[in-house]
Amino acid sequence: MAAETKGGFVEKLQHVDRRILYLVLAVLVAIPLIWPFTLPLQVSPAVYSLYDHVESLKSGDVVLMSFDYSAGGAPDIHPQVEAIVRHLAKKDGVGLVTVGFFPDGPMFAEKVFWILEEAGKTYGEDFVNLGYRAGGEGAIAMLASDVKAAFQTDFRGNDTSSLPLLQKVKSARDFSLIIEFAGGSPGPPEWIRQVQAVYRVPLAVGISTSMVPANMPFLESGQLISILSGLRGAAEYEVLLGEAGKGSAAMSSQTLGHLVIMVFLIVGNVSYFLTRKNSSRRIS
Amino acid sequence: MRRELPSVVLFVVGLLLILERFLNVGLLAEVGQEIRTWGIIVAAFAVAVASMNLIVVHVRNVRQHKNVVYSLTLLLALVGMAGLGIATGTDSSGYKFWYNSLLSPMSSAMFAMLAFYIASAAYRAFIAKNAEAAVLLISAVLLMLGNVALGEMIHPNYGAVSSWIMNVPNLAGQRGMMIASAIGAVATSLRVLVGIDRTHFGGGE
Amino acid sequence: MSTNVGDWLAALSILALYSFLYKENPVYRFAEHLFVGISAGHAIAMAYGNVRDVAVKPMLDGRWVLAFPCLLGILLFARFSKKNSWLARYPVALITGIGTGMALRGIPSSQILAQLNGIFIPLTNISNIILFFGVIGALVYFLFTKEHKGIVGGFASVGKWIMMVSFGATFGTTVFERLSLFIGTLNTVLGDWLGIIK
Amino acid sequence: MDSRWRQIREKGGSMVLYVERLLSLATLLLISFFVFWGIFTAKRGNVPKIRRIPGLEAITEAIGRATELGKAVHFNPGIGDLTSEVAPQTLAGLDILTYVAQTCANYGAELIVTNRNAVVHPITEEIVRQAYANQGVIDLMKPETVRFLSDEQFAYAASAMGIIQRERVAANIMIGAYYAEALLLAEAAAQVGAIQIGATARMYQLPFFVATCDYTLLGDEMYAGGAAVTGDAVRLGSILGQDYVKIVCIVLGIIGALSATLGSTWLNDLFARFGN
Repeated sequence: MAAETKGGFVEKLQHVDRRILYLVLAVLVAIPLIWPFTLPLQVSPAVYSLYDHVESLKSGDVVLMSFDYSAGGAPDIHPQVEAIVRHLAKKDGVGLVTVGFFPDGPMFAEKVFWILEEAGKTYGEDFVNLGYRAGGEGAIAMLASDVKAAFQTDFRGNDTSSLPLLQKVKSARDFSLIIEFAGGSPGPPEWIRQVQAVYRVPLAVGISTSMVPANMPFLESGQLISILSGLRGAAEYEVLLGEAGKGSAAMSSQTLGHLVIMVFLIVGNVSYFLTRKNSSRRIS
Repeated sequence: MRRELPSVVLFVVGLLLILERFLNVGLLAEVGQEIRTWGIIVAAFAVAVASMNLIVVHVRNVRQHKNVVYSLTLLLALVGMAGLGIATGTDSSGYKFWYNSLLSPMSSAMFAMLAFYIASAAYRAFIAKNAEAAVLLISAVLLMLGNVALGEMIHPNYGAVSSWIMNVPNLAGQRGMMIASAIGAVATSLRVLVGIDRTHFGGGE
Repeated sequence: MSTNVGDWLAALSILALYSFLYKENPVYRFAEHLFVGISAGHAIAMAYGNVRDVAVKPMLDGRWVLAFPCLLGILLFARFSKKNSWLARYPVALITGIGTGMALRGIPSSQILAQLNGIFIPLTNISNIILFFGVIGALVYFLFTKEHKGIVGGFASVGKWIMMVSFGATFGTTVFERLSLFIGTLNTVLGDWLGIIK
Repeated sequence: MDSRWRQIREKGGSMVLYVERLLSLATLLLISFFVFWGIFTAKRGNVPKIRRIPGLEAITEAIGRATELGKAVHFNPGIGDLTSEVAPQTLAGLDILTYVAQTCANYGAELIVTNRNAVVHPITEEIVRQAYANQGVIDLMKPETVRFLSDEQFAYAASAMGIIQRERVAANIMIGAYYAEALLLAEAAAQVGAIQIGATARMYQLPFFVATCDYTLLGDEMYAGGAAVTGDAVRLGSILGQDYVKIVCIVLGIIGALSATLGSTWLNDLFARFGN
């Protein structure tokens, strides 16, 4: 009899309504946002490498940032942009050129310019938003070979030959550092084979977390100087910067969210094998 | 003639871009720049065509009185956003307002729903029925512990375990798959370049 | 509670879409069609900006040759007519030619040679040995004209198990990413709108 | 570049050929040679044989089980189209649909094909009708055998889940380009205890197929499966050519690793200098 009721309970466990599972996840992920608890966070060598690179920039250097992600993937990537731009804001005389090969790209670049303006930097002299170009890999190669030919007009309608910052830049070779933020394609492979392989400029990428494993070979081979892994990459950069931001705030929610999914995995597997053992015993 | 000439155009364009990379010839670099400029323009038109497809489908819905309210909503939203962007420029504060208060949050929500689908699938569908799935799920759990601070709670330098898994076995598998699929991609591109494969031209003679 | 209209629109549109998780309903379908329409509208606005900046403006400055790619672009619309949809093949030939050419010129050095160079490593420690035999094993697994028997079978199974670890890594990182997106929407609803996140 | 090449450069005799990219050019030519040679010989008659693919054999077993239980087989060729870069995956799905439809017609099992792409839908209808006609059981094909559900990703997934659970299908076969909606289909089929066979070359979706399906074709294995089922000489020849390139890579890998183990980095330097 005991086996039956145990089987009954386990069977009931398996046919829980999907919406209850959703509710459990939603509540447990929301709680730490309201009452955050801080957890130790190890900073990976790749994040140190990018931080040191930005820290070593001197007045007169120009950084290129490419925004190749959609609004859908932004919450996992955009906090990285805020953290790095906050670091750039502290570097006097360092210029920033932004571009995007996703239609959403330039919209997210515009969202971080207030950080630079607050540090006294001005559009045209210290930062420029070139805007969006369709055509993916072909357009990237076009930008890399001749920036002002690919973008005769910037995102705000100015003539690029009139912007002081852009007079210091002809091709990709004139950038001291390129950081590509990517959520899909075009992404790291396209930038590596059309820009890094040809112009040998230091290339770092800030990508959505699920793309990290597939791009690790590029980091190990030295084709990339750094990979920032989604929201955790932002949290790690914020630790080095000494300023908590969206990345650190989300880590406690991530921890509970992961706990929920791991418990579901374990319960799901245990109840599957229990019912299979019960049912197989019943049949034989 | 309708299938041969486009294939010749495709072959010449592709070959010129390949030669541009391997031959240090000034003329080739200029031709490459021109081809890429034309490519950006045609790719921009291609984006408009994809949206046009949407317009055709939903105008037909409205005409056939099939879910009229929803199709009208879609068409008005499309024309409104495109019109605003073209009229005031996509960098205007008005355009940014609608972008940041409707498009951005909604597209995050559409993808965020996948977190829920993974949770219910974790409960019901991710079962270690065979050895492959078992190895996959075990290494997934080991790495998930490392991605959030749970690992450090179990053992202070748990981080070293998960980063070793990421930097050695994971990297080996990813690198092997990268080489194999790169060879596959080159073979597929070669067949397209010389016109053996023509799926991109669609059906019809 | 925020008084900014933008926060209200953002939060309500998120909740309208999340209602699909409870049950498919008219509010969800309205929000979904609104979203699909706005995204398409945004794509058109950005594409228009490209044609204006890359073709029209330079043409007004004298580069009349750029009228030709515009014509090619317009030919793409021929796809909607049954009779002469073959005209659309010319712009498609240009775009596909560029895509094919860029891939063929870039893949060999960055995704084949540089990666092979990564396994010319001394087999003197356990990590290098796993790295080397993992890559060779994965390559052997993807041989399709050799049966997986004997030495080939052995390498293929080494490759398969190593790839299972790689899939485990992608599985775990996808969970992290999806949670980040959900947390992003919570920041909008609970933070910007309701203001209960400090 | 070592000094000799640099001298030539500096004397104004600019090299037409980028010396540091010689090996990359050689790699491209080598792959072209093997692929076109493979296609050429296959077209002339000696068509290569593809190795055993467990996922393919499982299809016959799954349809057999569905026939015994008197339940339906659900098939979907992915949600991709026929012109974008995922076209090869959709094509492989359609090749394997030919095999699935023939086996279902043979066993008399009930087949349900669902589609998300409006262009792919009529093609699947034609494939299933052709297969049933070849087996002389065209009457087995009902109007609802092949169904177009919706062109919107998640609306398609929601209604496909409904069909899988209402029909309590015994087998769920998903072969093609898949995105996040694959999880919904796999979960619905897992709940009704169906045998699941999945295949996609989208590497971000593959882990979820391995974790949910009984059999999974990994990445390019689906292309080999599609070519094997239809016996398409061009693609089989191309696969043979790619195999030879992989063998060259394996041999180079072994030579490089052995040299490095013995302390010499001649191959690393060769690749680094000429493989840009």
